[in-house]
Amino acid sequence: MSFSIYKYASPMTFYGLAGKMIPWFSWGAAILAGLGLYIAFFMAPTDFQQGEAYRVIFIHVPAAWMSMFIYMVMAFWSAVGLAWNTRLSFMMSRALAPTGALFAFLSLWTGAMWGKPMWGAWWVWDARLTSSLVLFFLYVGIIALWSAIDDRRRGDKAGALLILVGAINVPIIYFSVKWWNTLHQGASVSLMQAPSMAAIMLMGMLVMAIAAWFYSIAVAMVRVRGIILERERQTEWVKELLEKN
Amino acid sequence: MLRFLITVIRRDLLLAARRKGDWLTSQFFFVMVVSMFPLGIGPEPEMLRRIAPGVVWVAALLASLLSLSRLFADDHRDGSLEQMLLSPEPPVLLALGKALAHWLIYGVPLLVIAPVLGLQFGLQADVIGVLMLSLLIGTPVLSLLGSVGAALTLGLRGGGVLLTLLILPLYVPALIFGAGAVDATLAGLGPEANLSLLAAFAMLTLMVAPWVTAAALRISIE
Amino acid sequence: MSEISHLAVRELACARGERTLFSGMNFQLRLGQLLLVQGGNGRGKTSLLRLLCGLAQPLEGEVHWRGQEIGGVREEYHREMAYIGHVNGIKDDLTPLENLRLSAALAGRHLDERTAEQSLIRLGLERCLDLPARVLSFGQRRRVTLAGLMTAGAVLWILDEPLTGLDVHGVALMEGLLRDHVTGGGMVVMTTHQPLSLEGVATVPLQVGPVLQPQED
Amino acid sequence: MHWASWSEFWAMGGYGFYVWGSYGALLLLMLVEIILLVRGHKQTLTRIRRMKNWEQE
Repeated sequence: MSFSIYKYASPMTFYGLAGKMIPWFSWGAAILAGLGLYIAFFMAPTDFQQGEAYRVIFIHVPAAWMSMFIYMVMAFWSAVGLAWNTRLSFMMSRALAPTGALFAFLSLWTGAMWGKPMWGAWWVWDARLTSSLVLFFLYVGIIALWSAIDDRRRGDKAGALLILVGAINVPIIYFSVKWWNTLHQGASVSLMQAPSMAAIMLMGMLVMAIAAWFYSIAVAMVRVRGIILERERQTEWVKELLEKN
Repeated sequence: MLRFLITVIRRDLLLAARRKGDWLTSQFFFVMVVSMFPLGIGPEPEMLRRIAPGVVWVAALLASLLSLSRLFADDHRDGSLEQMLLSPEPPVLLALGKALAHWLIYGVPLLVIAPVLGLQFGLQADVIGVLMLSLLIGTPVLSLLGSVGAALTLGLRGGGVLLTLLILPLYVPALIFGAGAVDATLAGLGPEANLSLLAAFAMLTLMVAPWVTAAALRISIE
Repeated sequence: MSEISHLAVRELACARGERTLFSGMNFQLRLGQLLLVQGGNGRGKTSLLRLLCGLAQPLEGEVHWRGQEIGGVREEYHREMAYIGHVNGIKDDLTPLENLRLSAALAGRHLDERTAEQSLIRLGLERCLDLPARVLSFGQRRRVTLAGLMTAGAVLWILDEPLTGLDVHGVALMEGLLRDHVTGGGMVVMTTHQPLSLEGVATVPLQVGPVLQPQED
Repeated sequence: MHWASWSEFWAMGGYGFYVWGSYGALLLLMLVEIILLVRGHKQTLTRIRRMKNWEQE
């Protein structure tokens, strides 16, 4: 069947499609997470330098990747929404934001949990951690803007603009923080100098990252269905849906 | 085209002149915030000299955010913003004009006050020179990026705080390069690298911010 | 009277929040005509006017000026159009004279001191030419806006409740202005709740929302 | 399988607090998000059902 964007762009059909996707992605996330954990705890060797503490890397790095990746996906949906004014794309970026903020916070939390045993301090002003902190602030800003604007059309477009400005700034922020970090501390203290990247560790992190992505899609689908119901309240298909269950 | 830009800037300068109170509060806010730090940290000159760039720059950030929340608010309330958006000239010029006017009214005075505060923190003459230069290049960025936030949060409750929440993360590169330039001079490394990066960031902001502000204004007044 | 309709609206639809205010609206307006938009409160009269002047984007449909969608001919359209909303657009810190000259400059028109002064005097504001607008009453400030309208030299006037705040003389003055403008080959789109006596002016009524029985309004 | 016993596994070479502090936070936050999500969805359904009935009279 031809995949015409407009067929799936209508909220009603997307509601059904999202409903079918949720179980697949949830199970996919669970299985991959299980595999990832197995690799992290049972296959990856003990590190001669950091002992067992380095195993935090299996969720710290994927969380940092995910917080960045979700922000870029939100920027993509914002650009699509502003260009073609499709309501659904604005809903997608709204549905992804909380999960992105969650992963940004998690990368900070796990970074602190890893910094304490390694450098004796809960918070290390390391380049990547500091950038994640600023990215977390960007998430907080966008969610605050959405909650401050009642009219949803203005909220959608204003949010999309802020995300795009943020997206242009993220690489610059990462560069300036890395520049700031090397200026003040030299490159010695960097959390990301994980032990030599044994293939097993990279594989473990990739599996966990994909598991996190499946999880985010499943969560976003549930959230976007809620938003669709909220916004299409007046339509007939929602009214029938309400009668059914 | 240019005449419209100059008219917008002249208009804001005239309005600011008529209402000096707002302008003065913003300058005194800047001075008071900076003067609080020695009270909190202690008078040791060596310590003050080290923290001076960061303190002055963060205070400049906060002072500009304080004054930015009213950039479009008064015009929005009395309807003149709509009339300006209905002018034949493209709204990008309005956004650029308002940002430049804000820079002239609230940004440039920071350059005049900064040396006094630099002396208060025991900075030598050449370091103060770099501080003023970094502020000269940096303050337009504060006004341009801030005008995006002001347009997005137009007419919202809690606009001032929301504006700060939205725009402070975007100020990080300007803060790092700006304060970094002064820091580098203190450390004897020379400010050229930081200043050129700051100038590059300023150029990018000058290219992008007015377009985004114009789009945000069209959305906010709907 | 030129045949092509200067202002045309095709299949216009407008929504506020989740509610659709009106949809499938079509009408044309030619030079020398006055469109009187009527309807109860909250029916979308103001929203329609804001759609016409391009301040807001319609849910569906298009607004055409001289046969072209207003988005495409933004500069010409805004040069030939003037809009007065509920709020006056007057800066309180400036004098009426400064307000007039400033809004003219912002609209890209040259307005010398004398014509500005004359239009203000014609509207009965001779005593407060150089007072800050802050001290004026709402009605007087409304007259400053009307003076701006007179000197704007726009073909199309879009007026949202222009009579509010005007006393009897003000209303008579407004009717005179409208009559001169429309019979002189201009166009007006306006909403008002007060009765208007506009003999000799081609008035086109437009109903937005259900027709109101007198007692319901 | 280089964990001799479950207790050694939990000890995680003396870093148990930090490792399980991280994984535990991940698990906890995800569970919280899922619970909030499901409850939110139910609330949306009841809210729009109430709005529908109110608008229908």
